[in-house]
Amino acid sequence: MKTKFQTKFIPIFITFLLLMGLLAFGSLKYTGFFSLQNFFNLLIDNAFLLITAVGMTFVLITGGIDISIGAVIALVCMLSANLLQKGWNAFVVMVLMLVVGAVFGTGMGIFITKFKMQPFIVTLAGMFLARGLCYVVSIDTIIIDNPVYVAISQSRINIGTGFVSWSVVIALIVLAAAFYVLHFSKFGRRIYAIGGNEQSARLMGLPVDQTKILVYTLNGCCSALAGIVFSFYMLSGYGLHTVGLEMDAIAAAVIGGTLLTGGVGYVLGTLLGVLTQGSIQTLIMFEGTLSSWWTKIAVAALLCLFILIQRVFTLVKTKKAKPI
Amino acid sequence: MKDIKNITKNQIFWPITALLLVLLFNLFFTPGFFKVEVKDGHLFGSIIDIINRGSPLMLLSIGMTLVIATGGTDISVGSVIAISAAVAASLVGGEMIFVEGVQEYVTLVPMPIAILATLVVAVLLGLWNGTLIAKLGIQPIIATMILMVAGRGIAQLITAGQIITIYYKPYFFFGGGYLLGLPFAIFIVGIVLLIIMLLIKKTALGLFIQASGCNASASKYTGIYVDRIKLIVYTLSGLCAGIAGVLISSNIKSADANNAGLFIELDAILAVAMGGNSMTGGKFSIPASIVGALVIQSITTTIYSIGVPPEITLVVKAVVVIMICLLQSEEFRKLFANTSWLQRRNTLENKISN
Amino acid sequence: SKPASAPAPAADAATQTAETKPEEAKPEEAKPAEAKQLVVGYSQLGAESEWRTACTNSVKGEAETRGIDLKFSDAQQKQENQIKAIRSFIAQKVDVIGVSPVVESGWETVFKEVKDAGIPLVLVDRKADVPEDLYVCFLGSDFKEEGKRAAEEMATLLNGKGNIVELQGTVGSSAAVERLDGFKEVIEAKYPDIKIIKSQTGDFTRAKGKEVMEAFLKSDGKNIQGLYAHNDDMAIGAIQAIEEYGLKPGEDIKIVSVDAVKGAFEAMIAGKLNVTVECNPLLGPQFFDVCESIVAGQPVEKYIPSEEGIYRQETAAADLPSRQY
Amino acid sequence: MKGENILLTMKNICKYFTGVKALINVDFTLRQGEIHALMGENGAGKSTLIKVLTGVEKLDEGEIQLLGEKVQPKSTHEAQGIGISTVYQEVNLCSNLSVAENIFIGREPMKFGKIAWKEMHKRAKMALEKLDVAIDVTQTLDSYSVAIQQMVAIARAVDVDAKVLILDEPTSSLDKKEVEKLFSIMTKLKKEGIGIIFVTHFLDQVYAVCDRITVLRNGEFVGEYQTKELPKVKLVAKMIGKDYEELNAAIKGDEHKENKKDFTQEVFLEAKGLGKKTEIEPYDVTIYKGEVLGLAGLLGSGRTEMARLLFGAVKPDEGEMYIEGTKKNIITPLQAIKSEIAYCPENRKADGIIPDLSVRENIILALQSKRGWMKYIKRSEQEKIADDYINLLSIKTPSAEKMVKELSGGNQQKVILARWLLTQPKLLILDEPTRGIDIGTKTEIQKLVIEFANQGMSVIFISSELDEMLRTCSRMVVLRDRVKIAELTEDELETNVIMNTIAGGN
Ligand SMILES: Nc1ncnc2c1ncn2[C@@H]1O[C@H](COP(=O)(O)OP(=O)(O)OP(=O)(O)O)[C@@H](O)[C@H]1O
Ligand SMILES: Nc1ncnc2c1ncn2[C@@H]1O[C@H](COP(=O)(O)OP(=O)(O)OP(=O)(O)O)[C@@H](O)[C@H]1O
Ligand SMILES: [Mg+2]
Ligand SMILES: [Mg+2]
Repeated sequence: MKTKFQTKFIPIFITFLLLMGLLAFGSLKYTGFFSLQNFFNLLIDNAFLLITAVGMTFVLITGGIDISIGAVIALVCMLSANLLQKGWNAFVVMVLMLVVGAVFGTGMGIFITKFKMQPFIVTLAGMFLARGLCYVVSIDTIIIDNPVYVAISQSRINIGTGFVSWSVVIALIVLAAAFYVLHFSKFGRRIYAIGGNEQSARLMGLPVDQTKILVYTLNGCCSALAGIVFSFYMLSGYGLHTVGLEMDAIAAAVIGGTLLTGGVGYVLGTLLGVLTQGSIQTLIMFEGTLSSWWTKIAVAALLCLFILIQRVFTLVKTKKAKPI
Repeated sequence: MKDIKNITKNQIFWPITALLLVLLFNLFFTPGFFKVEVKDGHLFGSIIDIINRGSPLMLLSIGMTLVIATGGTDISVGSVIAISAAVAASLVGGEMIFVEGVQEYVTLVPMPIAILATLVVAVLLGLWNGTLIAKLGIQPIIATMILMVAGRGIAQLITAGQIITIYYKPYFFFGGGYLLGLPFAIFIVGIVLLIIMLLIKKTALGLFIQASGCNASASKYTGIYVDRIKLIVYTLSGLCAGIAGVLISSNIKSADANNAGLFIELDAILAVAMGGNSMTGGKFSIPASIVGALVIQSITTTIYSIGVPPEITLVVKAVVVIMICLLQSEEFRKLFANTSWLQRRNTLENKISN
Repeated sequence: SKPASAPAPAADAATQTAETKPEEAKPEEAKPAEAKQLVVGYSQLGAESEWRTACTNSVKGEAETRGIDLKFSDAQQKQENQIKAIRSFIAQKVDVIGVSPVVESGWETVFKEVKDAGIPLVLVDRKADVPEDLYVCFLGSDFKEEGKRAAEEMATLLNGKGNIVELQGTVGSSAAVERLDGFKEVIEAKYPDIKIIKSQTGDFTRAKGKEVMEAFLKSDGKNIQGLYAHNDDMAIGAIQAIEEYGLKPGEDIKIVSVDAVKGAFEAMIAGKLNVTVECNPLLGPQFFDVCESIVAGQPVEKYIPSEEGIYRQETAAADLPSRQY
Repeated sequence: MKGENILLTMKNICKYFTGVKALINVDFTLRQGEIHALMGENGAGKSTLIKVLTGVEKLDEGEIQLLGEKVQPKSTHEAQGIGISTVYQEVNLCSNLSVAENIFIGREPMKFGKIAWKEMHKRAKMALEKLDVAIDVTQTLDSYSVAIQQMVAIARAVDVDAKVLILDEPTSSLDKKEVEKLFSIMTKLKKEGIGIIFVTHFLDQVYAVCDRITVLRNGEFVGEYQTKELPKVKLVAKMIGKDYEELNAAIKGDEHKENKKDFTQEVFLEAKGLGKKTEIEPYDVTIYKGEVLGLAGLLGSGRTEMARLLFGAVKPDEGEMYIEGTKKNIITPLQAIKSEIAYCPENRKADGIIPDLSVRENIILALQSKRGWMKYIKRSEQEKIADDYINLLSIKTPSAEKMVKELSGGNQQKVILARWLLTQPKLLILDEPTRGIDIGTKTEIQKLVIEFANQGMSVIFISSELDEMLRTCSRMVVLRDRVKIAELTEDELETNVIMNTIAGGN
């Protein structure tokens, strides 16, 4: 058991250590960085990213990809804002949004499996469509002033000297559920099998198409949930929300040890990936002197450094290192 | 009968069909779309615009096809365009100079050197990607994402966040000039295409790329250095993006670090997919990707020409993309052919041909 | 008529502030009591255009000349990032927070946090849709007003009659939405003979501006008498398209745009652009004036308009040398 | 033939691929409690029949009945649902999952709504122990050799409650001991009333366990026979379709001891202390020009690893290598190829074929990289080479342009052999080269190997079939637990000596 832990989870363990190193560096360098609230902020600010990255991890493990998530989140914000303005009940809207996300995901899943179209293209079209629909709803921003949303958005859950938001709770529940599904349910193991070798999975008698569609459905739900959480965060719907978020989600999953070729991935790793990206951002904000371009370069350089160190350590520690 | 079947089997058949369909649509719904006239000694019209505008995308799709054939992707091309445009513009010179009240065209450094330097930079960027991917084994999407994010920052750094306007007239020829009545850009595309096609068809490079993308492990056993192949394709992709950057900056006579090539990587990948290439690597066809790029550009130009309101532009694009991809999906076509005479004919034909 | 302050190069400003530790505060002007250095957090929305860069440079340069410890954060066009930045300013306990919001809505929660932390907040350049008590004041320009002014200029150029095409900014951005609204409002109310025949987004970029204009020209060609571009960059792109089409920009097609960047002046000197409506990015001096007033406990106006003009072809050559961006 | 006994019937099955009639009006009947061999040359249509039966391929015409009811499974999932469990020809498992999961995926034991991992590991261990395989079932599958993977696939299929069990060449890389274990399990299942379809190219195995034989030739149904009533020679005649006399010679050849004895004492390659941690202990080996050297050992004894080190497919930690007297540093396959070494790997699916490339391209690939990418072999030359080798190895394909993944398993193997023969190496390393190849071609290949050796080429031959090794080898190296333990010279080459050495008894 022990040897197994060592080889399989070394990349994740290294990622964890590196993240700690990053946080320690920030704490030493910047006043106010080392505080409970600052750590909670990391969760509060990235709750939606965590939720959608978890969904993305599922898709990536099957060997697929979904680049529509940013647009779907924007669409969910836009639609909920629109409906809430028309006086719909907040909870009805939330449920409806989950349905919209699920339908969107299922649709893409069907195109991918039944018509054997490439995930990248289908979800790219999905991205255009979702973004486009945002503008069809309105090209302007719509404010959410529904009391339920506002209340959820502003309520704080005090923990020790700090506080977290409801979004964090939701995100952590999603994470726990995903962990359970991936490691303790038949469905979860099927996902890994399909990612490992789709043809073999088919020949082993697994319902491949059905599983894949379901994964895209789940991912759609996650995006919708992330969209709802994002509407709490922003209290507005806007067609340009979360542009390029899919890249952050993919990066988070990959930093956490997920292979884009499929078959390998861990949601806990994804959590680490999200926190890593959040920490890099926070570090740069605390630095507080960077111009726009140096910000970009610094983000990329830190990311690159992180991945390189992770890579080198993994190569040293495990003989058969998988690509990051 | 059999000939028709063979034609539809050809990879480039469906992209060309898609292109023809888009053009056919314009024939009916866009007045004057096919009008080509001669102005200032060169051809002029919407079709020429498509070729001209589509040139950078066609270039990118050449490099991207090779990258995708090895089973990777390169999402940094947009940033490479921004960097090379910035380098070229800052070397060619961004100042309006008046000598005795008359505007002079001067460069900071001689233009050939400026362009050479730009391309060298682009090649180095491609090599950087290739090294991360081939030598260090980092996943392509994440490796190129590093350059995608940093690249735009670097480009802004070069231009100090300004849009550098170019005033040196000879430079405008690349992206805006005409040769034999046709946009010069298309000749550049042609030359690059020719060179790469020669590389691929007249050497074993094409075979090695396909083998590496198809089964890397088996390729290693046959003595192919898969990592070198990867290094080469990412470098070529960087080079193509660099040339595209020159074309774009030359065409709009400026370098805009923020917006040059923004999101163009998506179009480039889309072009490759529209060309019917597999995204997981293996067999590929560059001409098909080029047709794919033309399809995308035609859609864009059509949307502008027929006056689609900007709010629904994206929805229209999504629907068209999906329709074209469905057209290419054999499973989808079967859905229609099913139970009908077509299927019966197919089985019959099979029997006969056996 | 412009506020006369020369912003230093951005890079210098950046390194200098990094080295300036709180304890080695400047020997100081007429600050009361202990020389406590003013710490200001500023959340810029991004660097999407020259205009924005000029704005950033102005803020940074001014901070340096005044010896203010500026915590600057660039949000790369993402509201999430701005919210994060504001939270980090709270954590760093700055004296004043300045924000140029990327969108108008969705700020209530975080602004409340700022208020709870007792930090005054100033909106710069762009508005936010929040109750007035959440911020101290708004400093900036009025996009709608710019649209209206552009419409009046266009009407004068066309003598109240003609077909115009429009190059919109990025769909959904407040600058695009309001410049569109203001323009339309005036045209529809006052000039029934002017028609907007085509309108498409050019994403505020030269390349797109050119590409869209090309398509407009192919489909409507000689029918176009005027062009309204939501910023100078798109206008410059469109000018190239018009020239390539064989018409004379500024004569055959009258062009009005917004921003007044250097490039626009060059185009006006060459006679290719008719009018540009200024949208002033040099907000640094005004911003820090406000900050210092707030910290000193002096009352400030809720809305402080930035000073803006209209520039026409005739005076362009004279104005160019004094342009800073 | 009593009606109630009949488990499965397939009638008038037809399957067409473009350019190939894979099955033409094939009939097949399986009874309860029988082991039914499906025989035929490479490309005869055996695997296709199985794929049609289990819903992997859609059948074009014909009818399938299971227990008298018409069935038409559209996927393996459905086939399993109606009680058909299959081991397909290539190893079709997920290498990223653990061994236990590969056995249980889709039917994991559950407890309190969770997968009961402990229970699963226990049961997986038991399932494998039945086959005498004792391995750590929590390790991922890719840490084991092909043979072990094949055993895992068998364990999975056998463990499922099925009415019909299909085994498509399960024994191709197993050695005698494993095969016997498998047979005892098959016999046990047969007694339980399960019908088993068994595909193999080993005639002995057919006669050891099968009750009936159905023969296919070129996609056509030749006939169904009782094993007892069909002598070997006749069976081969049915498969090949040649007449009796000609065949006698072929079978004789098969049984004849052809090993090659005469070779010079000139050394081609010498390895000194070559080794790599965790893969194989340092070993010395000398290979003479013109000899056929066999590597013998049990599953996982390190034969493959030894070969991979010689070929530079893995980088050695220590040791030196001399080729024709000069020290060579071979750490990549290309360096080996340039030093005139060729290696035909054992796992043809993972390391052999490039599935989407044509037969022609697959054949010339190694020669091309030997020549370098600049010196592209002319298209006409490629076509000629491809046609030559298609004839030489009688590869069954409608044209050289067919994608190699569309060939039958045995024919894919021939393509890879062709690829390496084409490079005209001085040392040819063959790792299970005859896996899945029918007997006719197998003797051809053995002859070919010996012929090349006579012309001065050295050969390293690895096979799980001891007879085959005895027939071809002039010397043997024996490995156990990744350590080289002995070298046997020609006079020691006898089955019992080898078996003793392998097993460790002296
Ligand atoms: N997907 C496919 N496309 C085209 N042809 C195919 C395909 N699959 C199999 N074939 C052809 O069908 C024929 C029968 O192949 P099959 O795999 O059934 O042979 P087999 O009897 O199993 O041979 P082997 O003993 O070599 O495994 C072969 O000629 C093969 O080329
Ligand atoms: N029974 C086993 N227990 C643990 N590991 C094994 C076992 N069998 C094989 N392996 C692993 O498989 C690897 C491959 O062994 P290798 O392929 O060299 O053996 P081989 O002699 O060629 O046997 P095979 O007939 O299976 O090909 C070994 O390095 C070993 O790690
Ligand atoms: Mg077979
Ligand atoms: Mg082996």
